[in-house]
Amino acid sequence: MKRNSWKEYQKQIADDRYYYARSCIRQNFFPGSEKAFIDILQNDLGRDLLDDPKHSSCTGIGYHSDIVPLETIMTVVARQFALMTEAGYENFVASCITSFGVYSEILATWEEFPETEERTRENLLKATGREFRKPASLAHTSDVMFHFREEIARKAKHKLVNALTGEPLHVVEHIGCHYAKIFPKSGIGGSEFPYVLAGMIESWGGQCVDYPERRHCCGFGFRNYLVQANRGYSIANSHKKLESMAPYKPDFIVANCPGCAMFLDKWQYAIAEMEGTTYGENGHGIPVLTYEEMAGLVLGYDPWVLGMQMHQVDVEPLLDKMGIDYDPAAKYLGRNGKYIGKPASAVVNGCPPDTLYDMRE
Amino acid sequence: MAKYFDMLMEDVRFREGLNSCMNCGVCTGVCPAAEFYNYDPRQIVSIVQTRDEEAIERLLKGDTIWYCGECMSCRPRCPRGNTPGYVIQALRTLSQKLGFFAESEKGRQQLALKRIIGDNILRTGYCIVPRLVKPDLHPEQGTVWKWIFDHDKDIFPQFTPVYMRHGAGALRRLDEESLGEIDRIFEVSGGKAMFESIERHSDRKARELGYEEGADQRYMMDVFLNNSNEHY
Amino acid sequence: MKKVIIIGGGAAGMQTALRLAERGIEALILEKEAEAGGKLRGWHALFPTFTPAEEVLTELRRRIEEKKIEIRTRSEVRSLTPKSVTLADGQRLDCDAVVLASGFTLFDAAIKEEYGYGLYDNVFTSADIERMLNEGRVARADGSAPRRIALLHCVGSRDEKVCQQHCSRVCCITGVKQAMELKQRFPEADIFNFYMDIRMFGPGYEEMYREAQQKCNVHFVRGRISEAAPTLDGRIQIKAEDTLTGRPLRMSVDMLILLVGMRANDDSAALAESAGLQRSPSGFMAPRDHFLHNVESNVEGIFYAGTVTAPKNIGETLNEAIAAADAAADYLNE
Amino acid sequence: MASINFGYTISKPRAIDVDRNNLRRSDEILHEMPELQTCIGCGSCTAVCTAGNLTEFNFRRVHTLVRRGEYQGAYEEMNKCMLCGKCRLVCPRGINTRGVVMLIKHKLGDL
Repeated sequence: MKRNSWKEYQKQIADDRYYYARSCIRQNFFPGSEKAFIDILQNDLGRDLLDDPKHSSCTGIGYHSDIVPLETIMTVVARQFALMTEAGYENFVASCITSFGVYSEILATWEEFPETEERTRENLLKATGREFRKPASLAHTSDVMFHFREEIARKAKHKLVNALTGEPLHVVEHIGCHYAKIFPKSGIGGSEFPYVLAGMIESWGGQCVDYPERRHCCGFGFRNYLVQANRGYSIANSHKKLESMAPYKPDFIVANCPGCAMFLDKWQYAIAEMEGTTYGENGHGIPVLTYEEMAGLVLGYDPWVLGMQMHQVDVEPLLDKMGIDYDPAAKYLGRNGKYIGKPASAVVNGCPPDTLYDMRE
Repeated sequence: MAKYFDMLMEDVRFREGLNSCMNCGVCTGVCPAAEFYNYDPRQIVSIVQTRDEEAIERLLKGDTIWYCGECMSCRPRCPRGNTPGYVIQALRTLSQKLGFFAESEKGRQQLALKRIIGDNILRTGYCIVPRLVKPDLHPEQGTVWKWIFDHDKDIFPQFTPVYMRHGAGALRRLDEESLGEIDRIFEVSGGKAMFESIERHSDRKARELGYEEGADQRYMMDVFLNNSNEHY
Repeated sequence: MKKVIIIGGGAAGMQTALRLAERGIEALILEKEAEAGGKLRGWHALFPTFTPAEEVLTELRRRIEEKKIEIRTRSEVRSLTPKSVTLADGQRLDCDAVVLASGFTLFDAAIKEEYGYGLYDNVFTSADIERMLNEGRVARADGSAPRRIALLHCVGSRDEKVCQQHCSRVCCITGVKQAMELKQRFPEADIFNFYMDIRMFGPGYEEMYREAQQKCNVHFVRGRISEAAPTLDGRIQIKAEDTLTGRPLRMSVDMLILLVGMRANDDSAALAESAGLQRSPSGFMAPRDHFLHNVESNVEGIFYAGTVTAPKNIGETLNEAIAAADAAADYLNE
Repeated sequence: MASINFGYTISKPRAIDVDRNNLRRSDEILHEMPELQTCIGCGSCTAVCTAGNLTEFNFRRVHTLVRRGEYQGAYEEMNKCMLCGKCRLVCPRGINTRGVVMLIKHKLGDL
């Protein structure tokens, strides 16, 4: 897709020594992605990243559900910074878009309303006896992946191209609202044409798809998903995006935000069950990847090691397209190869039941 | 006497989010909530900037302020540098402080959010943990999640060495000391007070609505599940 | 014989020179472009009478030649004082007074990224449309005729996000004019003007607005377009709020036309700096006052004509040029 | 489908979708009364509206929606009008607003 302004939105991304902040949704639904990020950084790229057992959630989901007051989340964030300071790190990386937005917002608020920073320091000292320095750099994990995209491209085992036709794969990139809509200058490429995922996709051989609802929210909307009575809103927004992107026949969706990745995957299931509608090829859903999974596949990681069996929408059609070698039978095995049964079949994976890998067996 | 407006002005998000609105509608044009609810962020900003106390009270007690999904799509576009999303956050915070949230169907849902997300933060140090996403309350999570939920101890440990145990890694159990710190943070910074306000006013309203036991599990499940469908 | 240097060879500069000549004062026009005429060049027809811009320009040029007034083209000014002007090449020209008539710069629509100008086919600016009208061929990128057209007011005006908080005034009437011209060429097309306020400040403007509504059936939607995105069939999907109904509105159009505003020239800061001139927050030059000395600068011997001080239409510009010339002449005759 | 009870359904968009709307009736109305198109949205009609002061009826909103091709419920709304004609007296563009009410009811009555 055409964009010409992304170079005007650049930011300093630290090259090493990261203090890692874990994401609630990422670890729940994509633990393999989280592991992949850490492994890629530490093993493939030889960088230093600290996973501090003492750190916690930023409580951002509570904050944006309005049950956690601003002063409280500021103090929780201050505690994270204090732990970073004590560990001797200064490059903070959050693995969640909402967290990244929260950290950006709080740092900006402290700048503009210094009294709030003072109050936070008092609260933190009172509650924990800790003190903190602000991070020298704040980045989202995808920023770091973007930073190393060329290095990853050089180590690539697979490209984002159709192994049969040699054509670049068509990729829908979904950014996640809080990445750059709150502070356009805090995101690579700004809020209108974010380049953080597009940069990876293009460096790794794929092609981005621009479609009318590209910038639209996935529909999480915090209270709008978390409370069942409101979920009609949440699914309707994903529905709107999927309807808008389907005519472009994307080979897969890659999401910047853990929540978006989960919703774009799960809502395809719900829509298929409710209406029988699927948006991918021959009656299947569109595979939804996290950027860690995308990087992992490019670097030759096994899809089941990446945890892609935890997706509701089968990823096999994409793996086959990319010519990735995987063991269909191993997909749903538990730890140590233990047989633990399989998920029930679903319309989104192409009725009639029983899933792709059985047919291959 | 501008009571509510002054209280709102104490919230930095309100001061940051409200300059002056010229009613261009750019915010509503891209608002996901405006698309699916009878909702118009422009009108919210327009109302608060009139400083009409009665109108603001109607907002604080009504459903309208609870439709926003806080995606902040409105923020980068406003030609007057307003942030309707911040104004909403300030209104919601005040509505909960004053107990007005309990007067509307959507507002009452704050109890469910407090009990699900809020209590879980204090219990685990995270907003969400796998055991919280029960398939029967989350049918949309699908067949694969059901399978994961039923076999969590065989699945998650493939990706983390410390599933529900102390240590470093995903889905670990946070150490007691850290949990204690988080608890004290909520104590000193008003988090607990907010939770308490939500519980107290929900209980009052529950009894008012004829739940003899007050804001018990039955009341909570009702606010969690029921939709009058009068919001579109 | 006293000599005045006029910076800018557009409508304001030429009219100032003509008036000075009448007052027996020598005028030298410095034009940075290869040709005089300023923004009138490349403009098609002028509101509210649809008078060809070329007609006005030709007549001004004829009078300039008749009065044998010198226009020095390709002459960019680096700095000025009341008694001299220094060109970019270092050459210094002495004079007895200076009239600054350097006009304005059109807002670059690409800065409003959310409208995709320069990225998406079929997103145009009002200036593009004037050019097409001059070329006698208005069409979509693929050459086909539009069936639905949207014109967006206030692009680069009344917008803090792009540091243009002022109103450019003439875009509203330009939008009405172009809507009518397009309707005339494409009678079957539906035309929608998206506006926040319709500012019909000139003689005959309101009447023209009404005619566009009643005779040409141009739709006016009160709402600023939030974003534009490409569709699979090469059209543009736009989103806005129809604020009079309080509901979001979406449609796809064959052409999206951005009515770009007027902004201060990039070199206005440097010029002001060099001569100690005051500028208003909008970046335009600030007259000594807005009532009794609105063509005089805060520096004795330096005068203003036309849009160098604020957005204006051609008529106002031509009148102001006469006032500026008279003020300069009176100053020299003191 | 829907063997599973999700407890909610996909919300329907309420945006005015001009691509989806059929503007034929709206065009007919504007063809018969081009003056309606000269509305400048000042709201005088709604401000003085007798029915509007007693009910939720908003004349400006209804006829604007009709001009966008949103006919649903317009007839019922227009029936709230008491045809007192005050709006016609105040309209700065001299629109025969009362006639607009009659025309919209006539055109959309059979919906």
